Amino acid sequence: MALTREQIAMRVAQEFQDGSYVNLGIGIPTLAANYVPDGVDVMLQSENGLLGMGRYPTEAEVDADMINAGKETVTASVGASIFDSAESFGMIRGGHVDFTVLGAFEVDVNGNIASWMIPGKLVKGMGGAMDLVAGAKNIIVTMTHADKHGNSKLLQSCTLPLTGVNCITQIITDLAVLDVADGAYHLRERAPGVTVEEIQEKTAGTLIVDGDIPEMKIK
Amino acid sequence: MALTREQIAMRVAQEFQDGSYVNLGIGIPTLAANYVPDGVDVMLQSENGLLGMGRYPTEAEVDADMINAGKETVTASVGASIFDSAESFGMIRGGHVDFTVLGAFEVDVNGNIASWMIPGKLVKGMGGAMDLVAGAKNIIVTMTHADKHGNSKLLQSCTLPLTGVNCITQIITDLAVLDVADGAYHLRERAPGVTVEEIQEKTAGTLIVDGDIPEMKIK
Amino acid sequence: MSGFDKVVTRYEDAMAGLRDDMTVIAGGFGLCGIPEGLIAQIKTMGTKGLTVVSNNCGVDGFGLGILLEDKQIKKMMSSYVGENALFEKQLLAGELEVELTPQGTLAEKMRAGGAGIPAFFTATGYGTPVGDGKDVRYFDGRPYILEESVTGDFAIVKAWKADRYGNCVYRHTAQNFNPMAATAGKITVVEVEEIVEPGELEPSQIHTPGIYVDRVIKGTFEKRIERKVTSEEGQ
Amino acid sequence: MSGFDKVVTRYEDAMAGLRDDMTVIAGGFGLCGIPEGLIAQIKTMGTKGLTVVSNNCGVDGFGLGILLEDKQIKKMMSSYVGENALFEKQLLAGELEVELTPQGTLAEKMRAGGAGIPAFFTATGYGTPVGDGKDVRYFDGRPYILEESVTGDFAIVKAWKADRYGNCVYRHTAQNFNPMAATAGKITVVEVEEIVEPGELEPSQIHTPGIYVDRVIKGTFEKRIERKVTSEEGQ
Repeated sequence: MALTREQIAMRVAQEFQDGSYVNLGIGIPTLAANYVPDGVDVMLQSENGLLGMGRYPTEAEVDADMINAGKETVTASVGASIFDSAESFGMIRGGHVDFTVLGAFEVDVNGNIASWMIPGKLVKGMGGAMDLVAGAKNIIVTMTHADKHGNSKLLQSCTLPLTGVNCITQIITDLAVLDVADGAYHLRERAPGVTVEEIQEKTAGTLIVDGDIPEMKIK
Repeated sequence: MALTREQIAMRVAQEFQDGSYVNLGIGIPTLAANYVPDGVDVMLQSENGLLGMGRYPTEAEVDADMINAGKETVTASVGASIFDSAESFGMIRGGHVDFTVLGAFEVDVNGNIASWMIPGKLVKGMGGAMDLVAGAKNIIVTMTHADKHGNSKLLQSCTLPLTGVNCITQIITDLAVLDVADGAYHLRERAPGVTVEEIQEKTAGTLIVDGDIPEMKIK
Repeated sequence: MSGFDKVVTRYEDAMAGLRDDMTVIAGGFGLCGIPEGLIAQIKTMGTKGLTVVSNNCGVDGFGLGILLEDKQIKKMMSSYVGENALFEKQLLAGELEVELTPQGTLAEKMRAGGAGIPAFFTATGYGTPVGDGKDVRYFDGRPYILEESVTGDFAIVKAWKADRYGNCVYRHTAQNFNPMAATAGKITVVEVEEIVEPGELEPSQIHTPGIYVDRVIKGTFEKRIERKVTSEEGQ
Repeated sequence: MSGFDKVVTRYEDAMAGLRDDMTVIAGGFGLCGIPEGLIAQIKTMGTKGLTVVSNNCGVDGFGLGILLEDKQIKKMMSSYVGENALFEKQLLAGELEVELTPQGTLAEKMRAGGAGIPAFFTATGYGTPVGDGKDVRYFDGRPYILEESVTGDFAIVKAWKADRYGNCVYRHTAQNFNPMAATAGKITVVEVEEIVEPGELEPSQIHTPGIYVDRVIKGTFEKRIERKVTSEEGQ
């Protein structure tokens, strides 16, 4: 069965290692912070200039000067640092952030990603997404495998304007975990109860299925 | 009569305006800090990362972590700020320092300056001089008008490797104050008792003498 | 040190010299750390044809959004311009131009502008519409695009505290784009919550050295919150 | 948060992984703010063929100068290398290579290296031997040269205090090149006067966020003064 948003987030969180610096995009990626495994500590980077993003504030702690990149009120965790936007993106672009997790409209077998612009629709901007995909050591894309019309989002070649090229290395969808390498998707895990055939059918780009594909372990 | 080092420094200091940020090179330029006119306050920038360089410390105040660009122990003045070398040179290169005063081996009518390298002699490095001449709003060169053999240092074209091009706007020597513009030296002031003829004779590059040339006012 | 006293008390003086068709660089991220009073003064002055460089354009009725009401902005350079219906309307009507710029590139453009770096290479935006028409160069086998720096006739900045000499510190994430903006204005105006005497700020802890700052004014701030999200104690 | 605890107690562990022919970026200006114990450890290890990127090369018998004694340095990238007779001797004998780099360009090269900027344009050095062979480009009618960034296999840094997560603050002008060096090492090692617990440093006042730092070690420092100059009280 296809994973829920929460289950996708759980699977994403399994990728983090103890001591990882992680930037989480808006949506499913943000949920991943709730499912970091026991014994693993991550520090969240928020690109508006906060390393060590904490929980949301209590009513009494709310402070207009303390927000995250989604413009939500937040707190700083113990050991946090706060800095300006140039430093924040130096950190991102310079490859110091271990994991970036973000959503996408489309990806393709060359590791390209389209996530910010649909021609004909009003464009609101790319925010920090282009910097994040250009800079992070590991970029994980989270999204549903197909759109609501059933069209695959894992293409041979993106059709929408790109956010970045040759940058995506891993995709975690409601159906599967896949690596992107050598011009193909490599199926690594299936969602519980989802068959390789279904994944194959819903993947428009070249899919390599090598050996037995295990089911994801989701609590 | 030719000015002493102290008198050159006095004349340099007359250029500063109240509220000027000033970077002073080693030697005569450093002396200028002692002669800032009454009613004029300047803030000294030291390129190792100190804006608001103060006096030398007392014995009790000496602190190895508090030095200037000449590697001398110093203090910070009230209202000083301390920052890293990238910020310090951002400040310099970005044109935020009002005056840079430095010495030179040679200058020429195109505003070029040679101050760091004599071929055949061991080169110790340019330090921050190339950044300073590339960045400051006003660059004042202080030096003796001629070398010890009597050869002019104000040339038509520099012969030594350059520190910077088209950057010098004013020269204050033991004999004269000159502006550099439009491919010529423009004589502005004479040292007390020094004739235009003597200056003419000791200036190898094109010298324009326009009207009466007043004597410098040195206390 | 009267020559270094940058404090002004009237907003007219703070923004004196702003003219039609100038470029204004503004600090702030969303509604966090924005120079509310300086923006209001620009609205009062009615200056038109402005190019505004800022990560966002406020919201309807607050922040830079109020400069849209009388169509004072000709062009925005921003990374994200959602949250603003009037912006959308003027954009669709062709009354407003927008140059979308990746957030990190925008921050770096401001820093470079202030630091005498006219252009730099970045991988950000290569192969995307942002890279269209820009010079491409390979370093270590990877393609980068050339981005030029930005400077403003004015920079408007929000700091927490400044001393009379213009040395500034920022509070929490209200820092964001403000320090870079401060370096990139021909005239840099800082609006602060508190003015202190020189010497009160620890020299090594100053975020923006006073050399970048031309005018300091004490403001009062509404500090509107865009997305208030709270949690229960201990969560 | 054990995964973020970067404290090591032995210098062997602090510099573990340093091999012959690697590049080391070192903070410090003259003898101010130099990682004395890390330099001593490199001498102890006897690593050869090093390329060292640092504003200066210490003095005879102190600072980076001690790495010359056993000819461990193959090449220096510095802005000024006076004050060192052994350096001069090895340079003239062709045993040591030096790439003289303007001080501001050196600082910017380190910052760019850490910030994912592979190259930038600067006016510094145009028309001088520094500009020889480098790309020239005009912006607003003024010529600039293209300078490439620098990164190191290791960066060695001296901070005043660091917490266990590697967040650092620097003291006075001992800051200098250290923050940029910290960003530019594949492995960044920070030697400090004091290790504090996470939370003790004010987040907005941290100079180097811990994300750049791999190892932290507490050292003891001689802090030799190169030019002690004093004045009478009140002068």
